[in-house]
Amino acid sequence: MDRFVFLTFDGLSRGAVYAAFALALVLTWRAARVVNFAQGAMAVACAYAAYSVSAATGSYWVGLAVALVGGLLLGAAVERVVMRFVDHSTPLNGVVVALGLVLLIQAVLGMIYGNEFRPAAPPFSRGAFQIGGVALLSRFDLFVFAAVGVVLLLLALLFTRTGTGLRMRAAAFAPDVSRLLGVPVAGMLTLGWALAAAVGSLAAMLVIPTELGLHPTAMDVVFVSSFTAAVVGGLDSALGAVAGGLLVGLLLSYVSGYLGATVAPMAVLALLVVVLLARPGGLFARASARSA
Amino acid sequence: MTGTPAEQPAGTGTETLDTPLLEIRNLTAGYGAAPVLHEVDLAVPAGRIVAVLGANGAGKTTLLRAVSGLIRPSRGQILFDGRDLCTVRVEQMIRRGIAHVPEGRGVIVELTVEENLRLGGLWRGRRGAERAQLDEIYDLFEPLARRRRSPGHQLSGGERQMLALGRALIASPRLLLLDEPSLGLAPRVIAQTMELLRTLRDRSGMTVLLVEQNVHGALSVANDAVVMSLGRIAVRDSAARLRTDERLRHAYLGF
Amino acid sequence: MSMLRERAAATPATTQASPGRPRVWFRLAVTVAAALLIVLLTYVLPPFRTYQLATVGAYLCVTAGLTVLIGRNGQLSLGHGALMATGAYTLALTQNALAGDDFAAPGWALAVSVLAAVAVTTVAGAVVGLAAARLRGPYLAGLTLAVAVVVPSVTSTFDSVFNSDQGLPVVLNPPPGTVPMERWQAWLAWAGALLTMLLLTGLTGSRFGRDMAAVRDDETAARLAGIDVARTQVLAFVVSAACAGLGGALFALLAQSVSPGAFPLTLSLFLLMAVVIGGLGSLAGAAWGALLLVALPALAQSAGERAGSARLEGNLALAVFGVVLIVVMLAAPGGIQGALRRLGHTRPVREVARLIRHPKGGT
Amino acid sequence: MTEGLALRHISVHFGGLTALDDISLDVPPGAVVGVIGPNGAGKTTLFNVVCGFVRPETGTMTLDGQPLRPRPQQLTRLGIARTLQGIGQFSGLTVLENVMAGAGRDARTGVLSALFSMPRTDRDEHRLRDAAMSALRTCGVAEYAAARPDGLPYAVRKRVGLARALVARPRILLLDEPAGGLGAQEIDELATLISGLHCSVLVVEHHMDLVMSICDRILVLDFGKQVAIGTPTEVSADPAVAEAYLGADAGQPQ
Repeated sequence: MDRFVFLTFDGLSRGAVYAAFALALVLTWRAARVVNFAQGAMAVACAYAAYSVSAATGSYWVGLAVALVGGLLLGAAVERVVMRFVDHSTPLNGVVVALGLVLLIQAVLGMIYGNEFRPAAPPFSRGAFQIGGVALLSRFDLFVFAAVGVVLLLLALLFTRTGTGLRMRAAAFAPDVSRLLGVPVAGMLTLGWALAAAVGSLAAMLVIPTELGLHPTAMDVVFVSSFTAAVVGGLDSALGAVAGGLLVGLLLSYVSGYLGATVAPMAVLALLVVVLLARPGGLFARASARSA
Repeated sequence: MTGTPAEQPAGTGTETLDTPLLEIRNLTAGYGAAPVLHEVDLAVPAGRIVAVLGANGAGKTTLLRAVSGLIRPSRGQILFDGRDLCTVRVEQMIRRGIAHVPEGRGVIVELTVEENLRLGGLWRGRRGAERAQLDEIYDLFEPLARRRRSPGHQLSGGERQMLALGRALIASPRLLLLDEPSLGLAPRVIAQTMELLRTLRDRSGMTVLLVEQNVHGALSVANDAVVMSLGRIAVRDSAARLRTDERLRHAYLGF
Repeated sequence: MSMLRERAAATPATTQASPGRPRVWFRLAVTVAAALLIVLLTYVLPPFRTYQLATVGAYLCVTAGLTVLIGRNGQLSLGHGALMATGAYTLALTQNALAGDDFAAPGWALAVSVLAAVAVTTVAGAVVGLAAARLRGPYLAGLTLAVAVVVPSVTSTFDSVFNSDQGLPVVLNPPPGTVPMERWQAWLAWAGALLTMLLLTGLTGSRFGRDMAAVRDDETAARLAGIDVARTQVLAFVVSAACAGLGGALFALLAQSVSPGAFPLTLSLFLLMAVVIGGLGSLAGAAWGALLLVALPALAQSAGERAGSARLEGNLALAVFGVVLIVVMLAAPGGIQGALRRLGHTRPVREVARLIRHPKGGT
Repeated sequence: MTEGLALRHISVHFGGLTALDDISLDVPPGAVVGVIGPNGAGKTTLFNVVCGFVRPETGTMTLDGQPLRPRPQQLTRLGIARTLQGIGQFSGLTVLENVMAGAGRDARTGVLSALFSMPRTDRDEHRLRDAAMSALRTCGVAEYAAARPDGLPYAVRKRVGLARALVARPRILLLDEPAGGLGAQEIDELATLISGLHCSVLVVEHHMDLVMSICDRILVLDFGKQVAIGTPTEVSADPAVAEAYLGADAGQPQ
């Protein structure tokens, strides 16, 4: 029972990170109808920059800020320089270009930092509080929950309370109509990519200290889990991404805890297969709301 | 085959005094290599409603899309207030005073009624349309006021029509481009819509380019009308005269 | 305006207007010529180059199948590395089972285990393909991606069979005589590659190839033309899986071992890159892609060595792959083969794409 | 037993919208039947019902007296072929291959035969090619056989679509706005072409001249309801038709 409680909290903490990363995928998908397969690599690049700055300044928080700002800039740059020029008449093209970015970014990181794991220290202790002899949560877990919660709140406010959020949603749903109403659709697209990449960077900053450390491919497996989370939730649904993230986090935690860590990727695959075969558009996919 | 070329310029009923608000000269436009519009000339004087009639595929929608910049003409000129529109980006049109209610109304069904309306005024300021403007629209279209929090996909066809019109009106445009507002609406609602257009023209001097399939609805409110056929303007005349014109019936029904 | 008046005068067009597929004997002749060339090369090239040549052949099996799947049928797979692993492990297990204790497998064991590898991978491909036929775009990409990363997990979980990260040995004995190992490997690999090419040209030149392209271009129109969309998609997946299984088996024979480390996610990405750069949907493009897969890393490695940087060495190839992939996708979607074919008459691709998106011309 | 295609009491709703309301229609062998009506009248929905893209909530369909529950990819096997309103062509294939793609049911050999390039597959290909060429010739676009459809004039592409439907040798041909985007003369030529076909035709079209000149019977829809049905003369004399097209307060023009 103790073990189950521990695994549950551990799963929720991982799941929160997957949720954030899945949310970033959903943001890009909703803005641009592209699944950004390069999001993991982009996030790792920002994390490297963050830890370099942290090492130089001695402050984790300056590094975290660098990761977030770097994410914004990198996301905007990727959209402006590359993605904008992709012919999106078939979804294949965007995926292929994103995979090219993965190769490029990982290679550049390897050239600069080397292909070995570098330690990445968490800002808070990862030792769990004990309550009644049961290990529940570490300070770092609390930090993860807080950070993801703040991001969710800020995004919710942005999209429901501000004019910019309204413009972004309108541009994503109906680009031509939005242009007729004066919305700078291209700019909203860039903004969407920038925000998504920043959220992705944050997720990387939250997950990398709990793994082996910094490595150019450190986010590959996280990407697969988060992508699964986003798909399980239905790529269009932000709430679905959060629910999917927590679900995948719990699943991985239980499977690793009871069956062994090596089984985990198979569990993710199984979940993906079951969900996609039952509902090819994801669990939270809304029946097509558009009608003439 | 259909109709005869007009012997006289548009607006033969009541003479135009100065330069028209919208002037289209020798416009050829289309998608890809194949033009849909061929050498179209059209003048829309300020403060008037001009109906664009014609069977499906005649090029009516393409004409509106060319005016608002959604497609670029391969030849010809579009002048608004004497200034060239062809170099203006679509996003800028609403700032110039041109509002386009597209085919199928363009209600963003994922957004609520109020969000759609706010979007209509968003180009002016940070949060979109002001409270007072929204209330004005809700006064005009009472059913919308009751549904301000409903997402667009829950609205009926008539409500969507109101929302699309209201969203365009929030921008207080000088030129309103309307694409088949009567499509799928009951006759009573069509009549109300036409009545509203008449009021807008008479009270605030709004100019309307009205694409319609519902000929008699459109002619009941328009000053002038053109009938398009196969991408050209086949007939142009005053609305009053066209109402009883044999050529009109032929353009639609072929007999 | 009317083109139809011309029609009255136009003579009935000749059937030679259609490209169709080259006749069988022609393709056989090309295959034999290619085989002779390969044999000749194996006698001329030094052992290391011969080994590289063998690697090109093994890659060609996979890229040929993959380009049919992606380019012809429009289904994206990031999981072909896993399918290769399936073929490789099946080969190793079958051969080790047939070999007995002294690792002296009988001569026919090789043929049996290669066939087993292809058969097992074909079945695996059918399973994935049945699921894939229900999925589109990013959902399909995601599913196959999850397949690609599951390999190490499977080998570790069932380590009594697959022996975890260490993997399994694969014994390959050249026929007695004077044939050195590399030459024998090159022969085997190219026998597989040429057979694959021969069969695939037959398939893509038939109505099945046409059906695949039709499904890719417009599913609704394809259904109305009487084409069974799902069956066509599963067929494409099965065929390309069989090719990947053969390629994987040949890889095991070249490396004389199998381990999960040989089939990382990047392998699947490389394969994708190879078919994109070679030219999607074209079997000749698949050959260019296979060549690139061997040549680019080698070039990048020697460049890295010259620069004297260990960090550069492995990563330069990746970076070049990535940049080339992006540039090809943006600038020359036809890839190498498309560029070769287009020499002379250019097509405004973007214009065409816009037309496809707005098929309905009028109001 | 009713010969040809028969629809009885077909109704379809989308959400609260009535797309088709109790529609019955016969397409006897050899007849050309037109379906007309203003935008949103339900014409395309009617086609989608016949093709199996939309399942009607009520009503039955029969083909030569046999119950018809179509699935799109089996239509050609039932002897029904349809052209698409847009272009719906396979841009990666040549014009000839586009048409050959519609002739699949003439093929007699399977995958293995194709893989091993058996002579039987070659004979199949020849048969399909000949059928496709003859369909292209019927439609007057044989000289474009080797071209890709993308660069061709719209009128040619429409005809290639028609050839792809014809190559399946349908007994019933559904034409979805065949005149859309065509010029006056091209429409005249299309009328001649359609009149010369040896099959029943069900045609949805906006262009009245074409409909009036080729159809034996015409069904007029508005808001999913049958407004009128009859010969072109009967339909054109029906005041309800003018009202559907010209608006509610349409008086009879003198």
